[in-house]
Amino acid sequence: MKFIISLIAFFLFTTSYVEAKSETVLTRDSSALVENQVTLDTAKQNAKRSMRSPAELFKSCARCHSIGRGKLIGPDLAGVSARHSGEWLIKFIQASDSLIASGDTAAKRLYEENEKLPMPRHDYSNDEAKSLIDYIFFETRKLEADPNFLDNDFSFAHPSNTWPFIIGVLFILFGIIDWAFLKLIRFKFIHIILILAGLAISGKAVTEEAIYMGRSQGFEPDQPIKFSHRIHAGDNEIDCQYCHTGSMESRNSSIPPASLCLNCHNVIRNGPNTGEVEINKIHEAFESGVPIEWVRVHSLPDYVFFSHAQHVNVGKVECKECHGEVEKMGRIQQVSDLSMGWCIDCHRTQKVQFDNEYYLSYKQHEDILSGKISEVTVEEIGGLNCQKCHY
Amino acid sequence: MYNTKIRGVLVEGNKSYADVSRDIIAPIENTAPGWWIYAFAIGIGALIYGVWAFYITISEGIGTWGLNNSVAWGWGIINFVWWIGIAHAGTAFSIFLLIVRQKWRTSINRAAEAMTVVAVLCAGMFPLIHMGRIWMGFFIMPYPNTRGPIWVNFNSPLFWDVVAISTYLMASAVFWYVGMIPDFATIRDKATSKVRKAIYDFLSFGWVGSARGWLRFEALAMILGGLTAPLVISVHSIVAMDFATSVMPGWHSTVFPPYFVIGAIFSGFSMVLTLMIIIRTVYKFQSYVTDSHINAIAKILVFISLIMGTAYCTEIFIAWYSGGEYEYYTFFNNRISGDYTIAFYGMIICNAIIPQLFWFRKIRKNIILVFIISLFVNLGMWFERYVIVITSLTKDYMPANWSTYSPTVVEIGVYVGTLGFFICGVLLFLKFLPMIAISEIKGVLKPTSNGQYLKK
Amino acid sequence: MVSTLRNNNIFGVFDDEDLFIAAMKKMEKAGIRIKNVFTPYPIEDVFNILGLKTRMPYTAFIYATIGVMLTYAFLYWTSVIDYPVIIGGKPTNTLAFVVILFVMTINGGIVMSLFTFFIIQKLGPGKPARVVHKDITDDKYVIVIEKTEEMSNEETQRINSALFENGAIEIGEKENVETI
Amino acid sequence: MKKYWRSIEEFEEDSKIEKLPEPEFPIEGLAEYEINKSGTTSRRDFLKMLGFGIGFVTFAASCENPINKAIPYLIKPENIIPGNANYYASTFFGGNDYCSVIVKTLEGRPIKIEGNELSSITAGGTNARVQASVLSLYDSFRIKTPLKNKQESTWEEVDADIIGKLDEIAKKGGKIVILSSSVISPSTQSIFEDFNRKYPTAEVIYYDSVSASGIIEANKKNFGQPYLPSYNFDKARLIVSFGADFLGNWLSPIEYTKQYSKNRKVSKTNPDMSRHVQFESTLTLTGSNADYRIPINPSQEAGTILNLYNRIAQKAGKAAITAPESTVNVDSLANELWAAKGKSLVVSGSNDVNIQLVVNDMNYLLGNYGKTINMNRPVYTKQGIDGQMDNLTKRMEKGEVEALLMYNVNPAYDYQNAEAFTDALTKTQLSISFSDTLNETAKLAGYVCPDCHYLESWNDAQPKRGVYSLTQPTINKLFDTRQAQESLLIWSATGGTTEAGENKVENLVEEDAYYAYIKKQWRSNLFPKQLKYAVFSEFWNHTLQAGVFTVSSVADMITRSNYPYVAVYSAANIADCVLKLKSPKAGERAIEFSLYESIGIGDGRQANNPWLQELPDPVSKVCWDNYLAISKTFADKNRLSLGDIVIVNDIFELPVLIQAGQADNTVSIALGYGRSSAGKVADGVGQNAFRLVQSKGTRLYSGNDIKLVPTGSNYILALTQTHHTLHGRDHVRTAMLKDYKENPSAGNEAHLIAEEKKQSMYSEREFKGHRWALAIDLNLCTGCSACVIACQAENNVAVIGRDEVRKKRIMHWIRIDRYYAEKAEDPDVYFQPIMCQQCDNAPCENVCPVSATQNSKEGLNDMIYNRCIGTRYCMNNCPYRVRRFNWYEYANNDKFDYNMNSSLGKMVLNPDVVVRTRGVAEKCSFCVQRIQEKKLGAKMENRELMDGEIKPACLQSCPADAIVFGDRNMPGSEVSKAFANERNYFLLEEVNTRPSVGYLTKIRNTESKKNET
Repeated sequence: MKFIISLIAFFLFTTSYVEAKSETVLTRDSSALVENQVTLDTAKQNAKRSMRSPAELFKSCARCHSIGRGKLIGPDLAGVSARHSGEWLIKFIQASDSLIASGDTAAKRLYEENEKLPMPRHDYSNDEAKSLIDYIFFETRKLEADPNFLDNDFSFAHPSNTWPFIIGVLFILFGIIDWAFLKLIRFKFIHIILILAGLAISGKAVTEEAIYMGRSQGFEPDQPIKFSHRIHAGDNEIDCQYCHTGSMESRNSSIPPASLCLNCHNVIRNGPNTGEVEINKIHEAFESGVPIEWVRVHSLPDYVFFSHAQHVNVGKVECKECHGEVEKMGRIQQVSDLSMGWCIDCHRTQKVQFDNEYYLSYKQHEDILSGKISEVTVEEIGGLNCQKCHY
Repeated sequence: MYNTKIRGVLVEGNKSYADVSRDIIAPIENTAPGWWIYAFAIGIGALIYGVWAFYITISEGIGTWGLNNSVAWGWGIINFVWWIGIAHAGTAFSIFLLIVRQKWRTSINRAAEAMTVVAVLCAGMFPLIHMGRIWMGFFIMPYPNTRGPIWVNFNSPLFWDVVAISTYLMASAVFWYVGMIPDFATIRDKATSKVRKAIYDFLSFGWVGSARGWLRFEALAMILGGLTAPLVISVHSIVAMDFATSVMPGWHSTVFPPYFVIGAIFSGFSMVLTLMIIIRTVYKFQSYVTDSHINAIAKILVFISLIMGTAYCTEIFIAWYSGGEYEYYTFFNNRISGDYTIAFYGMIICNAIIPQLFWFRKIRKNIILVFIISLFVNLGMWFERYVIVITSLTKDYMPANWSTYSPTVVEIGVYVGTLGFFICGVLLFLKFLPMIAISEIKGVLKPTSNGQYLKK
Repeated sequence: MVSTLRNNNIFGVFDDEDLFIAAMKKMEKAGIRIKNVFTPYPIEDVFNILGLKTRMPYTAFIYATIGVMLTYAFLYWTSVIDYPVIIGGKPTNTLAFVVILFVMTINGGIVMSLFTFFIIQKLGPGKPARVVHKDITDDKYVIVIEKTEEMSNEETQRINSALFENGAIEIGEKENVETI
Repeated sequence: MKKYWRSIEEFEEDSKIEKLPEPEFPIEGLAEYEINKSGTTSRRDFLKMLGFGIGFVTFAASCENPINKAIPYLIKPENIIPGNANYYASTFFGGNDYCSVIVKTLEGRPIKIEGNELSSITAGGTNARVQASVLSLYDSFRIKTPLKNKQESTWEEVDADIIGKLDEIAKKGGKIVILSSSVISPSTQSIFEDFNRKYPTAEVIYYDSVSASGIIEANKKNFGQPYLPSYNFDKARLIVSFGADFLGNWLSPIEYTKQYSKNRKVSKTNPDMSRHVQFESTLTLTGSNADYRIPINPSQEAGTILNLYNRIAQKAGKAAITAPESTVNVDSLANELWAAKGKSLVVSGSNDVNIQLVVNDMNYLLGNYGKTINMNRPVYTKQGIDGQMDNLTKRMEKGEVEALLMYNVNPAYDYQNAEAFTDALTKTQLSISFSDTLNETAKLAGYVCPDCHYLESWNDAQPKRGVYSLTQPTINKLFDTRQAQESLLIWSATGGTTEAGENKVENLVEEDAYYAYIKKQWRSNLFPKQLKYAVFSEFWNHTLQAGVFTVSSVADMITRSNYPYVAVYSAANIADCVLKLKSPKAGERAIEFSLYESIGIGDGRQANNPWLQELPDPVSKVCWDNYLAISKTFADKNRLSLGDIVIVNDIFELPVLIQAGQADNTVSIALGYGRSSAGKVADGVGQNAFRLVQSKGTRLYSGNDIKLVPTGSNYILALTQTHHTLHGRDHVRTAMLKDYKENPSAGNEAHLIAEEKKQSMYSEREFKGHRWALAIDLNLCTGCSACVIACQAENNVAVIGRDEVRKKRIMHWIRIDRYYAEKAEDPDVYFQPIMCQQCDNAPCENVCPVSATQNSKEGLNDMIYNRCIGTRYCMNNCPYRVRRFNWYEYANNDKFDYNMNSSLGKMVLNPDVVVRTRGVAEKCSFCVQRIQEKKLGAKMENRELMDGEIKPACLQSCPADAIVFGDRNMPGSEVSKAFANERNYFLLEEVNTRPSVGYLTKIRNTESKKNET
């Protein structure tokens, strides 16, 4: 759905945009007039002055109309472009009375519904009208936009161990104190049980914290741009490799350069949730030359060497096996804890793409032929050797 | 009562049981004498130097030591082995003499054990501080982890060290403490001040000396003794394997384990001798630590020093006889001659020659001389470790990377620090714990004092 | 005054080992059940007279065996099954285990024997000492005989006199003394 | 090295390569502004470091990963894949070393130099100085903006001033001199010409710190050609060298090593090798590789040569000339030479014209011209005529020179009487230096127009006639510098007096004016000389790809007048030469001295490079200093011992080093040290021996009037090896050629025994996949130490400084052990490169308590830094002592203020290899990162790994091809062949460590042990 909307947006936008360009051309020198496929009269009108911004155009509309705040004098304009066709609206804006006069049913009905108050004419050019319609369209979209569209409905962050720890300590303290002084409980073994239990609980808490130290499972930082993988990878089903080009050929899958974003966002200037705001950041970065500083989510310690090419290209490992269901994430989140144990576990079980010509010289082939083993795991070709990753 | 033949009088001066208790508890009841304060101050001073050395080593790096690419172990390991050797005295005394039912050990073993525990602690510091990344030291523990899990290397003598030495520390501490429980009870009951009573009450674990208690107590003593005896052997054998399992010429030798164990007991006994002589003089314990004790230890020392001498000769002979050129070079060109002759001959003289003086009764009787000789032995044993560690490393297989070694202030500081720690530890023991096993003395008091002791 | 609810004991204090031993023998003969005796140091004869035995040596042996088996299981699992690594061309199930096994055997024996001792002897930090006589840990020997409910006065008399005749320098009554 | 070949489409990209590394070029100006203001690196470099995927300054110890930024390119350059390296062909030229190289860049940072195998000259070889040149790029001492009277200035200002002054001088006909070191770039030369066209009073004078004008002038006399000939050591069966260190520093060492090693490779199929006789006073690299080495004092050289000449002349039927009697008997040598007519080569390192004339004549009589010496392909790497320089100084003193432009020269440091020059320099109105660092000369110059480092520059080169190569930038300029050529273009173009309009100023100020100029040059000069490509752009792109272009001799004929050299040979009057050669009168035994270039520092132009400073001299094993090398007998006579400080000629003090093989009465000092203004690394290291150079028409680097006064004080030299003999051990196994011919395993009997005795408690291991192994041919290894620096660059090996080296803590992963055998006065010298032997039964593995080192399934001995806790047990238990320990934190530590302490210097680090933290052991890994890279590459291309595809850094840098690496399990792989070779043995086989590194015995082409020829 959102995909289609954005397509429409894309279409409308491009048309207006392109012609706006031609417009400026005209204003610059009228010699281009001949080539340009624009009717003379509009040309004349606009030769006088360049195009006005839809926002300021809408000021005059705002006297009688609101967007999404219900009917004023005129009807609520929210989603008007869905109710009427573009041309119709343009006509209606430029000269509603003549349209009504022309006996257009829709126009008539509107006229009826609104206490027969005719909308005054507006000297808007086609393009200004178009841009105005777009403006209303996007204003409408903003109404239905979801403010926290980035939130994920799952988190892999480990639960805090603070309370277990405190509880455990309390157990121990009570056990001891009661044993020594209060003597509320008669049987000593209860004290012992209390203390042991306390030790167990707090101990578990401490060890877990120790394990999680330096790990960032469930790490989900706010990024400089409100970028949603849910929209790009999920709704629009863009392939991972389209943006993360490195993953097939290099050690790092590489965050896409701004230029790559612009492949689409040159034309898609308006997001469904944030409108132009976020997308403009790309353009600003691109124009100012100040690069976008993303917060790195998946980072391994420096003494670990990891190659995406090895895993994605050669090993044919699915992205999601490590990065989880990215297409369901708004804000990107670290799904696996990226601990050594986690790597090792996979290396123990993962099957090698042994049909790769590269492995011809490996003697495991003999074992396979002799039926000793059915397939080769990464471990068997040295996947557990330290210098596979540490050097 | 054990039905063993008792030799000679073990406690002189017709002491009654009460006397025994009073005498031995006296230092604890009384305030610390002046010499104690001074000695303790000295100990603390040394300790502070040590702490500084530790700080430098950890904050700046092992580079502050005199080590290099060829000689990667220096004073750190030398002193580690030295301390471990000394740490063998207590257990050697208590255990072996307990097993062979030598009654005369009773007046010495407590102090010896205390010494052991402190010495092991000193020794334990060196493997820690000489690690390049002490903050990663926990890697050496085989605990389940999230790195695979990846385990430690069970082939490594260093890991064996960790196991053996921690066990040894535990065992000797237990042995020591359990032995003290009845005496704590005595102190508790004799204590005059409330505080002290409370403390020793806590320490005595509620011991009251009931028949069953004594029965089990003795059983436990025998068990601990029996189990720890092989441990004593194994600990230093394992330390010896640090060298024996390597490929370095002069290290790679099967004689090492027994040779090290004997060496350890040698240094241990001499250190006991040193300490006991000091104690008996400063505390006037001549009646408990009698001349015959000193005499006995001296005799043992002669015997061991003979073994040591033999060991040295064997090594050199084998180096020549085996025809291994590297081995030969190490012994003949880098020990008997070469840069480190001082250490080598120091070792020979102090360990193999000087102790031979104990053949003479006169000298055994002369406490001063005995004391000096015991010091010589300690020094000699230090030289031995120096010779073994340094000479083999400085000139090994490939002449291109031969080098020399000399320690730095920091390294020395670490050693002095441990000495300080030892002094403090022993002094605290003397002040606050029964330095002689009261109950055991009582056990041997009557039958060994010709039956004619006075009731009071 | 003596309350009949609590268990009460008669004790005699001796200051000579020989008298003390003799007294015990006599009283045993006289059929007086000695509840417990306290001495400042272990005395073999006492154990014989009271016929006390301990099984700690056997338990120690069992402990050691457990220790060695657990250790080997651990070593084998870690370095052969769980994460085998090639170290200096040695097999993963290596001879080097022997050293560790040896030490851990001892370790197991010592630790567990120790705890056994503390548990069966009910010793432990902070345990209040129920001292029968203050010189018990110095130079006195004490015999304790339980004074039960149904014990008639003359019986009590008999015990007291027996103690006295056998050279007890002090005789008294004391409640809940250490029984083990 | 297939990698730098890329598809035709990308060719055009390459020519623009210097733009590519820019993630955000729009605000490049800002970036450079920042650089200029603060000497530190700019945000741009900062980004390079944090550039996505590379946190390449790494600390294994840190266990938490902080929030770090990931900064992608704004526009990803076409051919940069973040994380993958790009390779570009380029050219290094400096001092003696011409080398065609491949530059490895990562995210636009050059991080490693590798030899270009396509070059017909160096053929993939490099040497230490070439390898280290990449670090000089990141030298924080480089000048960051143009300077005017030592004040920071702008190019506009400087240009305006200079042009003004030049014009003014030119108007009144004042003399303008361009003082330059030898220029091998045709384009640069033609730029000089343009400059000359604009300022007719300008002239160019070539001046080489270490000159070869002796040979040049001799050749001028004999052939009318003022050039060096090209020598073909590979064609010579008998090489006689008089003090020419052609494997180390003489003329073109890399090239000669390549050639030399061709003839030293013996195998059962071809059991012949050249014979090499060396007469020299100081034990050089070349001398230590010679079959026969005869130590002689410099004064004896003439005598010896003349005697040899006489013997030859007799055989050739020429009249003998009166010659002083020689101290060594050269009869048998003469016979051998005569026998090897046309297949022999006599060279002399002397800079004395007369000696060179005699040598030329000798070679002529032996008919070596056209066979082992080729005058048809003159070598241009040295063109300086010393006379001109002396002359210039005089003129300057007279004030005849108004303007002096100094390009690539540092006379204030390396001219024999620098004082005279510096005084004279003040007499010039306008003095301009193009130096890229504020060196001794630049300090005195009125204007400093900093040149770019060669990795930032465009250039071309013609090291010898008809052989061309290109230099292309591999990184954007780090500082506000400008190539000297561009400056000259701009200055000589202003008036637009030059012909075609294409170098008007406005065209020139744009970045790559010189690039355009070179292209123009090549289009007009070289494009016609080849027939392969029809379109220039194609020709250009291919050449840029390959880095080299050789004019086929045919084409050469067309353009250049080519004449039969023998015909034009006009023998000089030898008798006349004899008169000029005054050999010392009998009885007079003044102490003689000889100056030489050290392998690391050379003539000192890269002295500020910590890698080179810490490179131990292959022979003396000293680093971080130069010293006075004396012979044992001399030492005994004067009661000197190692490190005793001696005052030399009342000029400076130097510690002595007792050097085996040193000529008795001669002391030797290395040049290139004693810089006073080279940067914080080099300043005050050693003493400047250039001040001892004597000028007798040509600059003589030896003499016989040196005064030595012992001070009695002592100095500790940083020695990396203190024991010099093998003590009768067989770590280096040798055989004489004739024995080898009879029995291929001669000298290697011990190996056979070891193989028999080889047994193990345990079953043999099976290697199911690869089994990496490396073999070194000791007969080929010359000990040049290129591998040491290559390894250092590849593996981020730390520099630790003099004091730490003194403590024997040098970090090099590969070291070259040097052993002396036989007599101390002229020993047999053996070099043995030692890196981790990757044992199958590694002693180090057994003892590590945390198994931080263990054996991989591919036979590698893995070392895991982040697991290591630093017990150093492994170091003790390694019989080869190849393990290194991080005694301190060597990165980001002001105590070790070298390249790993500045963000600029860190840019040279290789992100594939972690920087080790304090307290962990480290060692050679067989460049496991390269193994992984190539394996991955093969897998991605779905093919088997090829033999020789994986090249560890040491192998790649080796100019002698002494090292082979590969898979032992692969049948027919080079390394498995080497292991099967009878000459192969393993170090310390008796310890049964089962190493994966094999050594091939050293073969010497001698008749018997140590007999004089």
